Amino acid sequence: MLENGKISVRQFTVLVALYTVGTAILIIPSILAAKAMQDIWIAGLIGLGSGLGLVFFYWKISERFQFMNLVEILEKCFGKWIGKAVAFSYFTFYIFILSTFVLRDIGDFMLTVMMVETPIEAIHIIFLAVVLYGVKLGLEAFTRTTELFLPWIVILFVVLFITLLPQIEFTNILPIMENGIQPVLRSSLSFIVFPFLELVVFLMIIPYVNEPKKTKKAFLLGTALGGGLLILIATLSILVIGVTETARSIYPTYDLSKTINIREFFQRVEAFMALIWFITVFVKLVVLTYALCLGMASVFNVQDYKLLTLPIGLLLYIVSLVIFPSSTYLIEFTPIYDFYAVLWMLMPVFIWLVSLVRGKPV
Amino acid sequence: MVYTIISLLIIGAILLIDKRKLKKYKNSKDLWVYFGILGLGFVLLLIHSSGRTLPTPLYWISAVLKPIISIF
Amino acid sequence: MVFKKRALKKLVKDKNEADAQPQLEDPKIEAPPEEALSTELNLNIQYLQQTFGNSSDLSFSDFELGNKKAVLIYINGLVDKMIIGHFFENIGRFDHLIKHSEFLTKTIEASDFMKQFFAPVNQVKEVRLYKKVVSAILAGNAVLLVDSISHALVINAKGWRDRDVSESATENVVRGPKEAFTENIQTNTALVRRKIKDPRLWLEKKEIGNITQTSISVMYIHSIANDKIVKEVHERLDKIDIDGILESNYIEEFIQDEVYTPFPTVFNTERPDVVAAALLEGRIAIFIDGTPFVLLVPALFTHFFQAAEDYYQRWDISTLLRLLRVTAYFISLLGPSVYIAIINFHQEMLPTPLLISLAAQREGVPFPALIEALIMEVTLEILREAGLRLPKAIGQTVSIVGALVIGQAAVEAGIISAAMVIVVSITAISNFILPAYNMGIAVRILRFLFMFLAGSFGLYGIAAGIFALSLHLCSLRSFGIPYMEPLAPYIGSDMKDTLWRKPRWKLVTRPRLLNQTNVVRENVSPKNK
Amino acid sequence: MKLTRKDLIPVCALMLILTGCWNNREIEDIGIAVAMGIDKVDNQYVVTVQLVNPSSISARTGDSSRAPIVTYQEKGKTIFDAIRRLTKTAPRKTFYPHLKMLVISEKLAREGFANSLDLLARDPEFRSDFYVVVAKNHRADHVLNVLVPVEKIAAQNMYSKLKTSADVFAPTLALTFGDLLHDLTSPGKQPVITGIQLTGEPLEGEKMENLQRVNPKVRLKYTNIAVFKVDKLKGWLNEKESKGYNYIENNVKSTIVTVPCFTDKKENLSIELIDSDTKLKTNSMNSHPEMSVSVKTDANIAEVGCSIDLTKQETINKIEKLVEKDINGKIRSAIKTAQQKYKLDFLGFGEVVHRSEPKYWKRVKKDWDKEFVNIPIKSKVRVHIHKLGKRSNSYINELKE
Repeated sequence: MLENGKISVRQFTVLVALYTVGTAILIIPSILAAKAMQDIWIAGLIGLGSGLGLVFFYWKISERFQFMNLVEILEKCFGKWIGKAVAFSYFTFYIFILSTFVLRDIGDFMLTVMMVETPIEAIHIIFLAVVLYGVKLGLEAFTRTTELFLPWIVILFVVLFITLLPQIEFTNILPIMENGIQPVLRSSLSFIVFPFLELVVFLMIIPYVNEPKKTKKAFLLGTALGGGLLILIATLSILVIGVTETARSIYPTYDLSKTINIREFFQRVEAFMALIWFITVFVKLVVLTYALCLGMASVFNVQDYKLLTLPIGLLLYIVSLVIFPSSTYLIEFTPIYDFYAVLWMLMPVFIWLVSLVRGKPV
Repeated sequence: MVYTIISLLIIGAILLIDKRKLKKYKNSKDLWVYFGILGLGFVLLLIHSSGRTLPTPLYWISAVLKPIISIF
Repeated sequence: MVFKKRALKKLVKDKNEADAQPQLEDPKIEAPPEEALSTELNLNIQYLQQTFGNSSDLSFSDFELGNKKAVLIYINGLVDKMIIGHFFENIGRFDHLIKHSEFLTKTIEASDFMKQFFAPVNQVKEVRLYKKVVSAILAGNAVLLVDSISHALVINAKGWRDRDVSESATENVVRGPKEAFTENIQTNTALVRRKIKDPRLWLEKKEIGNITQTSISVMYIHSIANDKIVKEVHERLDKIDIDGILESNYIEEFIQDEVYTPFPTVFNTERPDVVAAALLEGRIAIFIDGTPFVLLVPALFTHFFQAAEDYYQRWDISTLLRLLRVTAYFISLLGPSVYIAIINFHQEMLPTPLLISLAAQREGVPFPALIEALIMEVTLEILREAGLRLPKAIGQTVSIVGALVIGQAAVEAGIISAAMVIVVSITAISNFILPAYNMGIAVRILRFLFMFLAGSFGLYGIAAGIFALSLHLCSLRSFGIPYMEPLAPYIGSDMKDTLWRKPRWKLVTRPRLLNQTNVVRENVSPKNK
Repeated sequence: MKLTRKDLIPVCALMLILTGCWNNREIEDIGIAVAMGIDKVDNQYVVTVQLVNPSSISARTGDSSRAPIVTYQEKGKTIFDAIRRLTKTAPRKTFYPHLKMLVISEKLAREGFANSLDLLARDPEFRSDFYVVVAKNHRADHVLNVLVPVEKIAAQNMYSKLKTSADVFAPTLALTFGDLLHDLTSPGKQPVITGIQLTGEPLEGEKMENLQRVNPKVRLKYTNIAVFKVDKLKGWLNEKESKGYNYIENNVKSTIVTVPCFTDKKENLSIELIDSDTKLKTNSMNSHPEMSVSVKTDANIAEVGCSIDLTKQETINKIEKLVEKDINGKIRSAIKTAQQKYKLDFLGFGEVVHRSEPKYWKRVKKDWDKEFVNIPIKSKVRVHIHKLGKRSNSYINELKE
């Protein structure tokens, strides 16, 4: 076994929930509002519904292969060498790229709104150092940390919600379905790709839950909680700062927390509210990096995945610096990325088909 | 120049942190993987710190996918 | 695990060297210590004198026992003079009896006889080995040697000046028992036994320290304490190989799970009631002779926030106090760093009037905020340490001079801004609220780290620091139990007595240290594999 | 020497100190900008920034001989250009998150201000919670140069004055930059901005003497509301229309209504509105478009200048009717101004239509202002008087003749 630790079902739920919130909390309102306008919540619910279906499908795969990790599943399915090759490309071209996106997201965010003059290298190094420390400490340690952060997220979110209540204007979500269902469906596709499609990395973690059979409920519950939180935040930003501002803003959630103002006294707290997404992005990056190291270690038959942590971290660092030449490139690339991610979605489907053809595996 | 020095420091720090692990896996093929990835990273880091812009991997992805998307 | 191999090797090496030297210097010892006693009294006395290097506090009282020469050997100061006097009184009183009997030729009768002398007040034991005699003398016993008899009688005559059981100096309570442990291990264990009158309170004795031979007792309630942890404690204690144990920290450093951490993973207390409560929870106490501080394991993060008094006040009050303590802990950890971060990086977070007033205060201050904070913090730590070590009267003067005069003068001279003095003082005071001193120290160290992070990256740096700190805390274990339990891994049933305390009647179950479904593994530290 | 992992700790600490100072600005090295004025001269923007002078404001070191605020002015092709040029004259780097007021000169407002304000929406240093006002008949820098008593910082004075008057009097409008952006881009509502005016000679206001007088020569005063077509100022509403505007917008928290006494026409009654709620509605837009405004308010009697019997329900009903008429008159005049004088929907009816009749809205969205002019708008006001203050009948009733 590559990983000796075991996490509990509860911890798994928390991990899934925070991972789902992840980087999405920062940008999803803007992405959803761009097309769905004030129907953001409908798009969100449709996306969440399909997301749950997707998660169920992932779990089914895991169950069918007796809760092996993704690399083992691929090897079982396609034979040793082809399986390894597929796993390698999966980890390099999907999970690795995804991790660099996540790292770059936090770097861009810091650079845009909080620390304009700081070089992005410094921000990446600091963040990555903490993440790699977490990965080195192992699954158990960072899962417990995630659990420790949960109350903070809940408290901060409740504060955010309550302090924004006086500013809510319910008329902002009217009229419903102004432009028909088309744009709503298009944005819900973005919502499925990001973040629900990315939950596939949990196929690397399910095997290390102490009761893998019970993870179905946990997986679905975590996804629902995380997705629900995202929908709530997106709707809240529509209700408070309006559709046009949400769609035009790059980080609507940050703008949202900027508007907190209770009697001219409790205001200007956005830097503290930023802790919400620091935590969720941190969790997401830790999980991704962990899955990446573990996956690479199983592909190359390395005995200890922790050995690979730092070299992979180094690669992450460099690629994250060069991945987007500019913010505009990112905006332009988003639709291509949606398509690209959906292509990778085909792989689990393929696994499923192969396993059906071959009959009951193992 | 400054960035080159920092890059070398980073590599040094990585090796230093992993020293104990590297000793443990001495003469094992695991080290090939380790130094393979690290070497790749090192080369990229040097290129990046020398001021050359590395191409983003997304470039190829979009080059391949754009024609396909335009069909739809 | 504690035993870093390097440290262990070094210790072994040191020990070998230490062993080697006396053999070179003193080759004349005629009988090796393992040997049995000789029948010749003079020879025995000679051995002993040689072994102790003719130490002046070792006294040999010769007298005639019946018709035989006898000698009573003891160390002055370690024995109770009353008992020795009583012994000689008895010898005199029974002199005629002894002379007429022939008991002294037979060993068993001798023992019986002597026991009649002293029993039931004092135990009498017979030993045959030379080294046992030596250790008996060292432990404060009087040893009776009689000519032509090859065994010695060890008479328990221990009695030296002990501090009385007095009020606790470090853990004060308004309500609750006032007594505290003393330096005497027997007194200490007795203090706990008086509280827990149950045969299942087990006490296992060890002697650790090649030279000091310090007695260590491991105390736990059988059937409540986890056997695995008890075994683990024994294993770790048995591995200790050191010349001397003078205080419980000697042991603590050896048995803690992780060395490179500022956080204590072993609890220490000088209150018997705290020990008793911990034993009832299923924890294990380690008593060390010579110190009033008793170790408790496993020790989790939340334990350090629980003061004894929490259990003697009503639950609502203690809950509020605990929350206050946790808040103070965060203030003491992050106070100066958040101040630096806001004032240097996130000025937009301050309300306008406050910003203006802070800016006005800082006008003319020559240092950047980080340096200013460092100066104040270091000054404060110096003052604190100075006040601690000095006699009480002077210590107070030092703190008055430090707090009032230096602070006031620095502000008026324009070297330090008044706001910084406020922040640093609040931080310092918050640090004192913690019941556990060693937990407070951890924060004092980390505070500086956070100040550097805040000085270079603002709140972002602080957030990164908090992440790293949380990861570190969550990776710690104390005797296999995750350090942050029951917060992470979250155990709902254990939350009743952590950051808050529910009413007494709700504290039904013991902490689930024993039967965690999760991960209490035996040989905990992955590093030692 | 053998390097170990522990050796990294001091190295890292050192690197943190040496490298980490990118965003670090000491609090005393920033010039806190509290107000900004934008003017246009010869196709160039003139930006005036009001900075506070902390040491003369602070309570402890307060040095009242120096002015509490100082303004700097610079020209530039864009606002950002001008702001960066300010570094030539201003001693410190200006810091904008504490900006309270943005003053736009009437000249710029008439020419259109929208193109100049992108910086304020884009730059993370600007929060969108500062108020925007138009300097009526003045240059923006004249407004910013006035020293004001009581509140030492002029911008703070302007800020709280606008907030209070919008809360308790109602012809002014506390409009934040965020709201303004919303109005500018929303197709269903044209923006409006409150005006600010100087009384007295502008140059006198810059002197410290202005602070030392009990009755300062120069004061700042909010006037009524300016109407815009997108970003170009079209005209000013009078007080009645301004109030009417606020009633329709549901901005009224508390205000007073003064009506003539029905027993003695020369004397007046003052009614304090304590709560007001406005609803805009659309009726059957497709066949016969019609819209309606309905206002419900709760009120107390504040001042009685004539002898009437307040203990009679009849009297109260009469007063209610009078107040209703008065408010309705204001609303009508606002609607009239919008539909006939300016032909602009600055009242936000378009947004209501958008929400309730999306299909109809799609058709008329492009020419909404033209469509709006012809839509009949009904108005209905319901006033309910609750309390009489601490007296029942006024002592005026018992006055000796």
